[in-house]
Amino acid sequence: METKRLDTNQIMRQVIYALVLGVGAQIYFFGSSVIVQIILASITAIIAEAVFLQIRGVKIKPAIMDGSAILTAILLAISIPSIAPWWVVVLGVLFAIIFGKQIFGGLGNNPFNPAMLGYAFLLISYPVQMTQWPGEFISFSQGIDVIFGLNNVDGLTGATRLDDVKTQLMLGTQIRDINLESVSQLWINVGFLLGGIYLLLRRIIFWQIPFSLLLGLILMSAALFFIDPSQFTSPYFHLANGATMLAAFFIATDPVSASTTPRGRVIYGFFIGTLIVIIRVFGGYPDAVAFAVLLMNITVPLIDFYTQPKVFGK
Amino acid sequence: MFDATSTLSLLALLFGLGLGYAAIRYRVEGNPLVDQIDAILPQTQCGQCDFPGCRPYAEAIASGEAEINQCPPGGQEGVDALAELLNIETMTLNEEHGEPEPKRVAVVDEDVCIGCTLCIQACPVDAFVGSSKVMTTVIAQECTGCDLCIPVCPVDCIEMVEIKPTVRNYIPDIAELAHV
Amino acid sequence: MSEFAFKGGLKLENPYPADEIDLIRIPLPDKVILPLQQRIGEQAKPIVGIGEHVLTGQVVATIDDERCAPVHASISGNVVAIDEQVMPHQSGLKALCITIESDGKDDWVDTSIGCTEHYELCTPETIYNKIRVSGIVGMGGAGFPTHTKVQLAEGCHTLLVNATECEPGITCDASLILAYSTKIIRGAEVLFHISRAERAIIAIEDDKPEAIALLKKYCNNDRISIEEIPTKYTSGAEKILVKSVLGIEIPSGKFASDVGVLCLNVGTVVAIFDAVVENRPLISRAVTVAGNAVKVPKNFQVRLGASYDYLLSFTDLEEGKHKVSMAGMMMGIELKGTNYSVTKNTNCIFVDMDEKSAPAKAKECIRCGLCNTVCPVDLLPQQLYWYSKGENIDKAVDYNLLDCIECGCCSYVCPSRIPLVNYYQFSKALYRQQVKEKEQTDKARSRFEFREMRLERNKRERAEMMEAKKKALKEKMASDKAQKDIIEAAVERVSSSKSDTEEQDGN
Amino acid sequence: MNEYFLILISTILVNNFVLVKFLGLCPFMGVSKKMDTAIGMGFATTFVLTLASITSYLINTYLLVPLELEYLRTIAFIVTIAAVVGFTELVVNKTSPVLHQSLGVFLPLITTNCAVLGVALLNVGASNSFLQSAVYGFGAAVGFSFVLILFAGIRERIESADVPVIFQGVPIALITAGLMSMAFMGFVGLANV
Repeated sequence: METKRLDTNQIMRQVIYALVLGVGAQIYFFGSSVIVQIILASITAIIAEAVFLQIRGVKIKPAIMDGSAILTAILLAISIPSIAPWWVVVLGVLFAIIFGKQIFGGLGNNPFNPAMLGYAFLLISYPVQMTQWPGEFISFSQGIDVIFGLNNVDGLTGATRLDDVKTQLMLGTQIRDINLESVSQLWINVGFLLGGIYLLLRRIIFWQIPFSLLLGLILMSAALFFIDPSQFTSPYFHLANGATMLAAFFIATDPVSASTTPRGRVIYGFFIGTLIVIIRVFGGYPDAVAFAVLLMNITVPLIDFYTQPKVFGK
Repeated sequence: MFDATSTLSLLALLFGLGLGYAAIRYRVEGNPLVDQIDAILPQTQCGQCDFPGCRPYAEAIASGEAEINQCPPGGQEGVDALAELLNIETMTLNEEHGEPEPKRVAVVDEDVCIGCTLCIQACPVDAFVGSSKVMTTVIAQECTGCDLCIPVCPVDCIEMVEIKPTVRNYIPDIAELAHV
Repeated sequence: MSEFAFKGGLKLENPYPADEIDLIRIPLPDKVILPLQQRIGEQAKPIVGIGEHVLTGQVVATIDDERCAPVHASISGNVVAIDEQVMPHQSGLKALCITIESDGKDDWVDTSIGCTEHYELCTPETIYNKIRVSGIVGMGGAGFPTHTKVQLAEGCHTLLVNATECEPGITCDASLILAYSTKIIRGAEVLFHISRAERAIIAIEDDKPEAIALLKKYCNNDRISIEEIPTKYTSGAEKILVKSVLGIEIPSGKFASDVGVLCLNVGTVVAIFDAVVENRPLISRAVTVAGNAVKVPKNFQVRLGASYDYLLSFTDLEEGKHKVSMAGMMMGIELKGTNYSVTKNTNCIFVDMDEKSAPAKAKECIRCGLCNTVCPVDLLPQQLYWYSKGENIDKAVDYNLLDCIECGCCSYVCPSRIPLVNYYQFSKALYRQQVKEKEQTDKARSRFEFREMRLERNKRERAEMMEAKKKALKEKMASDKAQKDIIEAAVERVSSSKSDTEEQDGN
Repeated sequence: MNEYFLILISTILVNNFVLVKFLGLCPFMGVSKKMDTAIGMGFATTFVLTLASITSYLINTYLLVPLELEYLRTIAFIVTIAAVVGFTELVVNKTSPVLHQSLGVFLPLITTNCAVLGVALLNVGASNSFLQSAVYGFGAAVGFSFVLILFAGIRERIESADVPVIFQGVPIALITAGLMSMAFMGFVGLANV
């Protein structure tokens, strides 16, 4: 039980450190342009927060030093395609920081996950830019060119595996004829999984949300797979593709917008897991994590209220 | 045209009959609103609202004869609570009726009191004890601090004393705890 | 080892391990200041005047309220002042106190009258009263009057002696055991006599082998057992202790006495022994002085009303700016300075170096939920904080605000370093005020309505009376008229008959 | 069976009347300050909507169409809805005066809740059968109540949040509603009915 008393800033920093492996995998497969996105996002986040707080007349320094804005920025930057134009990430971060966080009063007051709000906003507004991932490894200079639109670099882009599978299924292709393997997606997910395990061991996040999220995801996809393997992809596919592990360990576990009761966390995680599968399979947006998380964010006050632990003596 | 008018009239007639029956079947006695308004009012019975007591004021609000901002002892919070109950825009406390003051109780200077019993008649909550020509005193727990006894006293022996905070009823200040 | 554990809580190393936890008796203070306001009830009324000479153990203030205890002089000497003094309370407010200046003799009142060792011959009622007039309150820190507690638990089955320290860093209970282990055993026997308890359990943390050994050595009563419990913070809280020793969960809003347990602190048991057997009222207590500014933490047996300064003069303090708090590192109340006196519920004085313990600036709550994992009563501290901060007291009460035992575990683990317990104290105080105001307005309303009814009735009665009078008058007038009519008629008849006869006569 | 299930999914989630079709915003903003009131309003609206869609179906099919009076549809429906709401109000007032009080003006305002008339008209437009109309009305109402209650939960939480002064009250509530609406975009394509 003896825990070292981390403070809020240290917690934020630890989460950022834990992202290193996953981001490393992204760089390995898609090139270092993700770093450019992260830097862009972080700078935007700090400026946005500083300006907002300045207008409100609140002290700027402690709010920025807590690292939460940078964490939001990083989570958003690694979720969007690494070759998205610069204004995409800037707009997304602005939306996340202003409408997702500061307008509710800053850290701790926001009912929605800011990063996922930014992501959903971008996905709805710019579906084309948001679904074109690099098809292959691109060099740093190429990345700069694409992000800032200095040169037209065609032929670099490709759809993600989730999009790809969805499109082919829509065209009537059978599952067995589609190439489901994606080495890059697999390793990125492994990277985030390891980072998540680190956070669990450091007791920075609780086990309930990641565990129940993955459980919900596996159960839902297994049920569908069991009904018709020719129409639905396997649980393994859902685990190894998209932002599954990032969602389970880094996004759904954002304590501010998640449920806080022990039982509530299980329910919250489980439904995010099932919603991810449902939206991926049946919905219009294959990158379902953001919507699944936001939808469950809405239900948090209700879950919290009805899952209060039994108080001593009651 | 005849079809249209007759059809609609028929419809209206049918619904009207149904509602008329329901109105009798689900009749509610009395006006629960007055009780709810009265529950919010502070029960000082001071009459600063221009009504002889809290319940008359509640009745006046319920029937729309009075505004909700005429009760100084209830303070702005009281006005807000009434606005919420009645689902109307809140308003600021009407200064004409007085300003909110900290809670006080009446204390009789027992050496000066001549036992005229005028205060006993003025007190809306019977907080004075005494009879004619003997000294009168106040039951402090019953006094609502309405000031009504002050003007009637011929020898000015009643004083309103503010209730001071003690260790027992102390409320810590959370503004001090607030961060950043 | 106890078989029942409790959830939550904190395993904390004692940050100030004492080499020796012996109870040090210090010389009499020159002056004592005795506050008249106690934990419950109204303020006591002084029965001595300024300049009056009092003896040690003499009653100096009484109170009509049966639930409350009187105040005793803790030294002999002259009363020099009866005035308002600052209380050791977070508010910094003043309350009435009696100040006595010592004559250095410590002359006692007559202590020969009472039950003495033959307390078994006294009725339980006599002993309850003895406990009351001896001014005994709970010595663990809560200060609830002991005679009331004992009386409430009259039919209890178990006596639980709480020998666990309130908080890590405090060792005054252990020092009491080392000094007075026989008194504790015999005090428990006194309690056997006045309650129906069949057994007594002395619950003590397993990190105090010396104290345990001593208790075992002197305990030759097979109805008394000594139970070691794991050293884990909040185990000393009454509700938690009852749960971890007996496995009984005291329902919310109830007390140990409601489940047939009488739970008393060791200090209280010693005080009961002193009062009943030795006829000495409660005039001193054990106080721990610890904190990072104290070179060697010590325990003192000190007269009530002695000043903090006097107590601190027996310890070595580091030079520099100090931060003083009453009670320990978890539940301590920060005080401004050392200008306070020891009261019946002062179990510890913590002196920290100001710069070393400057609290980190609180940040926003990120709802991490660490607090609900350590809460021993399974609350959701982050929700309570959220609603307390917004002064949404109804909601906080919905989230069981009133079950909070203010142990401070949540504040301790909070990564945003929010003084959570202070927020709960605030909303509890606000809630109490709201309840009181509600009661008052309800009473005022009914009194007003009664008055209206009475005035109405008076008016009606007067009206009825007037009506009745009027009616009576009318009836009278009517009957008068009828009579008049009859007379007139008669007169007429007479006159007419007269005229008739006249006519006849005329004929 | 499957068809009714799809209607329910569609009306509750995918084409939620409040968050996707933006109908019935007035009570959505008005009675979402407290959870209890929201739940009460949810039940009242569910009752009215279901009953209104059934009665308006009956009136349309057995009165207006045979008499070729379809052009009177709107006014006839409004009369129907007004009657149903009036009835509901009487019942609520009798059974729960407190709820009646806290719903305040919003209870009679269900009459002009565009969601109610919308459901009735959309039913006709989609030429739904009797049972389909009933399920459609019920689903729409459940969807309305569902988001109303969730929204009330969030608003109760935001009430204690440190929202900048100019955004306090209705502005932040509207922003939250907008963000909720964005989250509901996630259901796009789930079921198209």
